[in-house]
Amino acid sequence: MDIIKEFYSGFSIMNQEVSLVLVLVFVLLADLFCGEKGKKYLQLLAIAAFALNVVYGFTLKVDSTYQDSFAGMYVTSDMHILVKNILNVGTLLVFFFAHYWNEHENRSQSGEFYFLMLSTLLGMYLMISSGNFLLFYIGLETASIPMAAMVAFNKKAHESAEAAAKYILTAAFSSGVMLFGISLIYGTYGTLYYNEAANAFLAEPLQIMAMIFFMAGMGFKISLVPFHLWTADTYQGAPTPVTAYLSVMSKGAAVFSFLYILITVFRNYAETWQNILWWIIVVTITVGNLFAIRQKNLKRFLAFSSISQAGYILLGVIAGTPQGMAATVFYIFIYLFTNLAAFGIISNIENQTGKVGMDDYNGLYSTNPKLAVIMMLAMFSLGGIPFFAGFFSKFFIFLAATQKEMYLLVFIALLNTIISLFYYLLVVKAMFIKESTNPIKPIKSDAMSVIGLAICTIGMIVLGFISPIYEYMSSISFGI
Amino acid sequence: MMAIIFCINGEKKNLIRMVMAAGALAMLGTSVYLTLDFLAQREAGATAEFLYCNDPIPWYETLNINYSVGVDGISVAMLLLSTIVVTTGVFASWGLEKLTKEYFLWFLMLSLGVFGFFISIDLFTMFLFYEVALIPMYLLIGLWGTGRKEYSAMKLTLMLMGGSAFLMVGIFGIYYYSSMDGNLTFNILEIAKNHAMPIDKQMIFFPLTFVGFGVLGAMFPFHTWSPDGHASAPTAVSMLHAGVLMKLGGYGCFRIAMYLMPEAADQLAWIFIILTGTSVVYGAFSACVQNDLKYINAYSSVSHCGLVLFALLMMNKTAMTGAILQMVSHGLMTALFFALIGMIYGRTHTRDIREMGGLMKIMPVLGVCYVIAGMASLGLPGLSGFVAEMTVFVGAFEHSDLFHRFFVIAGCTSIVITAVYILRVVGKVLFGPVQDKHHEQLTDACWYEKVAAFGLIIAIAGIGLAPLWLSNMISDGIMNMLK
Amino acid sequence: MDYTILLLAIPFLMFLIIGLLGYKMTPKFSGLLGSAGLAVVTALAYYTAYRYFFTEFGQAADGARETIVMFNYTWLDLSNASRPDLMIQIGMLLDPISVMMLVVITTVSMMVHIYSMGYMHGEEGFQRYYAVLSLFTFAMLGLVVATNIFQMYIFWELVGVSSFLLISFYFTKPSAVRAAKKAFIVTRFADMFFLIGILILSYYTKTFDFLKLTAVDPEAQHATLVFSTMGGKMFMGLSVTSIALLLIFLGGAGKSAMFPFHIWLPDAMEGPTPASALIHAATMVVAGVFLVARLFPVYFFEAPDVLHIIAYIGGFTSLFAAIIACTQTDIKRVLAFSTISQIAYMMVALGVSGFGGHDGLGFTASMWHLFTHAMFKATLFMAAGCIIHAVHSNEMDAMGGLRHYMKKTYYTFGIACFAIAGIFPLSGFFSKDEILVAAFEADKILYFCQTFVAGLTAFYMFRLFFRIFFYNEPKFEHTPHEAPANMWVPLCILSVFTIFSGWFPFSKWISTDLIGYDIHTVWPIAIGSTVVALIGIGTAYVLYYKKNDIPDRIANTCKSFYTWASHRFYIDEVYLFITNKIIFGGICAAIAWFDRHIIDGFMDLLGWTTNTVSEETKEIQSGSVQQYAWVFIMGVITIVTLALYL
Amino acid sequence: MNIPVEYFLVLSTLLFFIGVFGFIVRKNLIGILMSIELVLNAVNINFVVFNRFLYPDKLEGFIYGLFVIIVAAAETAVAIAIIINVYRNMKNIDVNSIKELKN
Repeated sequence: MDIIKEFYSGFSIMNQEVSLVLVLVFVLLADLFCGEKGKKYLQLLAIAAFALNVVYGFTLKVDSTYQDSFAGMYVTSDMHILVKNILNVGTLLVFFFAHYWNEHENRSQSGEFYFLMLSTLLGMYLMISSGNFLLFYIGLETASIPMAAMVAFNKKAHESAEAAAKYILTAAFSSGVMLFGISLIYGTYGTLYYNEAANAFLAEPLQIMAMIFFMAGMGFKISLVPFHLWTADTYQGAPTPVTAYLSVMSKGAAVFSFLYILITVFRNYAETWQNILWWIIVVTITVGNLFAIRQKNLKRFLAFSSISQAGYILLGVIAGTPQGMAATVFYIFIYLFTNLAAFGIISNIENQTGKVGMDDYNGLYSTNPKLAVIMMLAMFSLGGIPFFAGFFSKFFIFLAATQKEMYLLVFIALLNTIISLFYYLLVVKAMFIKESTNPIKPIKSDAMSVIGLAICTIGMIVLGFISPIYEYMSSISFGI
Repeated sequence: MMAIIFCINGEKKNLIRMVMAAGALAMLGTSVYLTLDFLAQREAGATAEFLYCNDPIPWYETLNINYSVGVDGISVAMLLLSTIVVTTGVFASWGLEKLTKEYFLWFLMLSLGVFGFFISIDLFTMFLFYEVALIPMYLLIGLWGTGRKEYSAMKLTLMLMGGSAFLMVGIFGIYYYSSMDGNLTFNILEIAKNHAMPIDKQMIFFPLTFVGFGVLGAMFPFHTWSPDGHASAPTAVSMLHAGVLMKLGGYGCFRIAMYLMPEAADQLAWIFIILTGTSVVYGAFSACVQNDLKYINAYSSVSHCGLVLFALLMMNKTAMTGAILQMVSHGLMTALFFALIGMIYGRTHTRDIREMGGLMKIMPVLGVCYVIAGMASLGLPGLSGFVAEMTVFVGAFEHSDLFHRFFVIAGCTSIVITAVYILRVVGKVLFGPVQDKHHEQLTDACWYEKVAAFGLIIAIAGIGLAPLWLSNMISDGIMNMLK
Repeated sequence: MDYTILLLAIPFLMFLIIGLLGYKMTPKFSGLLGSAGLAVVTALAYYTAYRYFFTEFGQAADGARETIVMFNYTWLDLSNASRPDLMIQIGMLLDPISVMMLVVITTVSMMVHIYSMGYMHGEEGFQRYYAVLSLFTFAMLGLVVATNIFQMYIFWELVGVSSFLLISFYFTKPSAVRAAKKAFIVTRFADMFFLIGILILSYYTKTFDFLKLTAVDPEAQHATLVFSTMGGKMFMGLSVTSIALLLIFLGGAGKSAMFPFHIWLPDAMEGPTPASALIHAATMVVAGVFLVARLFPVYFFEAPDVLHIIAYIGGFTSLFAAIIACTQTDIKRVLAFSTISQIAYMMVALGVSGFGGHDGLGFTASMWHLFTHAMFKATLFMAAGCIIHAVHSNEMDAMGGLRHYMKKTYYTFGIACFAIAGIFPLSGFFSKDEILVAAFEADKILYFCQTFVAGLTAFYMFRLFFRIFFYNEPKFEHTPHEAPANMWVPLCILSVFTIFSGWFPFSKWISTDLIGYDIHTVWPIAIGSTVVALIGIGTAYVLYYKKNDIPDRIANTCKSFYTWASHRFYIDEVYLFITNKIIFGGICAAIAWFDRHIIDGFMDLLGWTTNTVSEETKEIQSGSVQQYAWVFIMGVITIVTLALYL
Repeated sequence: MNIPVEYFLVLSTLLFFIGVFGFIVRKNLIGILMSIELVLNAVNINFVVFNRFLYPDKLEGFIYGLFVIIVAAAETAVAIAIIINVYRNMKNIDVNSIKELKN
């Protein structure tokens, strides 16, 4: 009897997951039972329901700094909740941007769209707050399998199918590799619980090898070089809302859980994984930038830029300190608004004109000043230029890295910002400076994306100046 | 200010201009008042290193980032310079028709960054404003520029960003060595007070910081953004950029690199003396054979700004005072130069001195102003250039060893070379017979151009005739730093 | 502080008023305004001179003259820890030479102002001309009354620029522009040495102040006080003092057109003739002499070797210029070279002078010659101006027999010629005679050299005289006429000075140690020089009184030498080669190329490399999912290997 | 009969790399999917063997194995669906037919 009570009491700290599941089920049922004419309300319902969930998420707080249930299978803390809330916000924004697309190109399966996306979100929740490799694995797959379905969403298109195939194959492959690593971890540590594993530490090569296999699996999700090659193709092929979701949400969730596992399970190998990450970061940032320069398709362009951004994010991870964690989460938070703003513009224009080439954007300012300005803000923010939020997040993440005396690494990263600034400015140049013979016609964006863009813009501009956010993060962050 | 402009509908160009002019004049008034009040307080014996310091508004407590501002003699001088140049710049770009609103918005952002940089005491805010001042250049040049504008704009932005990459590492270093007892700070004064950075670390971070600012200060060999950038920038932008923005470099070298890492500055000075000494002569020489007016002035800016850094590195009161004076004077006269070049270009549609001639007859006012600017630049007594250069040379002569002597004397030769290229331009462009018959029905300066030019000339002559108050104000700041 | 500040204030105000508001005034009014202002200044100057020399105002207790600092404002503070009183001040120092210079400058300037109203009549830019004249007067006055060497430098530069503006007055004439540039840059080049000299001097003596610099140690009549600190610091074999003083002299040489900086003066004649009279004959060009005189005690006690150098440079220059003058055909150029040669005379005098009492004769003589020369050379130039005004040409061939047409000019020119040739009883005789005496006492070689030059001077002056006023008349396109009154009146006034200024008791007024003494004409030397002068005149008479072929025959006998001389020994060409070919063509072009192609090229190379790499590496992203997996697994294996075995 | 643990590990490792090899060389998408299954089976063997030999008292390994199998099934289902989609678009399931997106 006690066992049962304890079992159920385990759910008591899983509020977010539970509420999300509720929304999930609601959407599913609504999708089932609303007829053809109900479809048009379905989206609004789904978004509203999820919005409620988002709001609810912000009310949550754990009374102690760290709680777990199911014997440490599930872990949570203020930081976990915060990260989930951030993901919630991102997802909501993606919904806003996806609305138009669902309305016109994807009428029939809009329900499935929301359902799948929410389930991936659920997977990410589990991945983030897992205290055990089993739950972690389940969360990971829950996050990635529906994602594959979503990448394949518009069935007519070649590249969508190709992208999906590449994604699912690489995902399966990488999860195989990661599982191999996990199995070795199990073999060497003798446990799958993070906190126990942390103590069962014997400096033997097999453990290091296991760690590296595991890191490879994570590297696939965060798309670090050399595990990044799928990224560009999938981003380009997938429907733009899905790409946005991939580029921010799954990346953010993966980064956080990666950081969490590194500083708990592999705490004693800090030396090793810091050296490894040092090189991975350098390669990632550089390759991402170099490949981004030559891109003409904006979605592909942003894919590579997001690769290099992932490198920057890891600068916070490599420190492994509380400050590092705060900087990382802050960076993800800012990056979410910035990148989603860019994708919002792109999807907006793609939906209405079908143009994604950089040359199509020539002279955008003359026809669509608002969109152009927001895009410019996003580019500047990605490039890390004040006053936009990107500057602050970059500054803090570099600060976190230098805390560990990694001046050389930071210097290389900074030199890379020059390259990145170069290609971000290329977009600005296209929109503002270049003239075009047939510029994009003036666009009347739909209400939802207007809301989304407004939120993103406000976020990009003001977030840097509102210090309490970062203060809060650093107050609840933890590290080695 | 930006808000006001932003609210105005872009069609009402004149209204925008009015607002701009009003705002700029307001700024000018403020800074003049600030200067007077500052001097008054010094008279009254206010001995604090920085005056008007607000009590630091905590921003990011955990990182100990505050918003704290204050001014000392040097920054007051710089603010005065900036406001003058901004105001005249507004008038100089009065005739601009294309996208006026956006233009002035970026222009304001630029000036905002500049002001913020000069008044901030906190490294973080300082760096923030620094970058704020850098980025508008891209669009200002790229959109409203001329010639190979896109190339130049990109080059300029990237090179300056490269500089700030060096700089940022330096700032992190300073931050993490900012105090003995763990509580790190970004506040310059506290860092200087704690003076906690060990010498071997200084040897690493001083060059980074100095080069970082040196790029903006157009230090050889990092100066090549300057000719192209200036050549393609619109008038007011090259005014503000050469006049004020390049001063950020010198100011930063002084206020951050040398003030916070004195030992390293002392030990590594020789390297940078070689570089800056080179750029003094080098810039002057390469200005002699340019044919584009803007290139000539860009190179002369390289030479003059080189003199600024050169004097700073001498590290004694007189030389440093001279350096700041040189910043002010160069700011004013180069702004005047670019304003006039813009006006001439706007009429003749060429900047190639071989295609012009006898303009003095056609547009006497511009001609006379140009001659005055030239005289200021070649250091004619009674104009600001002379004051600055003499102070620099006398101060630099304090070092009696052969190495310093050599470079100081090399610097002295630059004043002759300056005379050469200035007179070359004056002789070719203003004097002599009219080259191009079409030029003969060109008009002379119109009212707003006159306002811009005369404003600057008055400032130049004012400093040139009565330099004492300024140099005292500055040297007072310097003394506080040297303590 | 009292009325004397007006000496500087008024001309400056005139400059501002005419310069800023000139375009509103009628030319006539602006001219009158300028002249009126200057008249006041002149009056003040004379009054000052009167007070200084003839009242107890200028008398020190021990009968010596007193050096008075009327006022001294700090203008710029260059002090620092080790040099507390290193300040630039603007002040007024009255002592015999500065007072004398006041008189000279104001007189000549006054005359020029009046004269110009006639000469420049109807020129466009008349107001500009007067504005610059005022500026020049201001600068020159400021220069002579300077209380410290830096103030002198300041006004030195101002003088230079106003000279530039006056030479380039006809700025549409390329030749004028070229001449102006040349003048400015050459003097500027010399000023650089001046500046460096000042820097060295002030570094060691810790002061700019003339009073401190020239203060003579009362006992031990050798070192001036401030130099005791400098000890025997040597640099490249010379003591730093000598180097500093040499450099300062070079600055003076630039302004005073000593060899090798003389090249700008002849070209400077492109400017309006009255301006040449004022600037390039009477006042500015003697600034160098004045500088050396001002620092004379320093030179004498601290760097006698430099003083010798000065003397010999002076000697050489005077000879050199005199020879060239004999061959020129442009009358203004002839006058220009004679100016060079006469100033060199003064330099020689300073160079050979001693200190104290009668030893200081050279000093006195040079100042005296400065005075007289200013007068008669101004006369000559103005007369030349009248002539050019009459025949509209500078060339001798366009002249001849003018004595019938312009009497007044003829007489004044003649007087001036006799004066410069040093014929008793005109002023030139006395001053030149004293110089020769001083030279004789100090250095025989220089004495003979200068005597010869005196002969040459007489020769070429009268060559000029005869060619202009006698000789055969060319056919004038319209008959020459006498100049208007406002042009010949100043001539007459100046020639009065020319006649009588020889009788002033200069040695009573001006001496090295400020104590007056008596001089007596040394008859053998006087007669000797007169004879030489007469020979010169005679030769000129024979050759040029009426047209004949002797000159050409002489020219042909020593053809090569003649061509060299008439081409001014090709010094200008050498300079041109150095500047154009070497500096511009060589250094500047090379540096510019280097900058564009190497440094800038490097920056572009960086960008290019990045782009190329990114283009070249595109194949890595081959699109084949299997290749992705391959890279993936290889990455894993590599990392494992590195992590385990490194 | 008792086979030392090393043998199993060698087996599993071999299996893993065979799977990887297959993934890289097979031209047929289904084949690639099957080689992924090999990899996962290698993992399963690991789990089970570790559990059986090293930590016989707990069942984590077995459970994990089960989960892997289940998830793999789901994964395969989606993968198959996508491959069908590919087939519908490209009319074949040759891996070289999905090389459109590159560079």
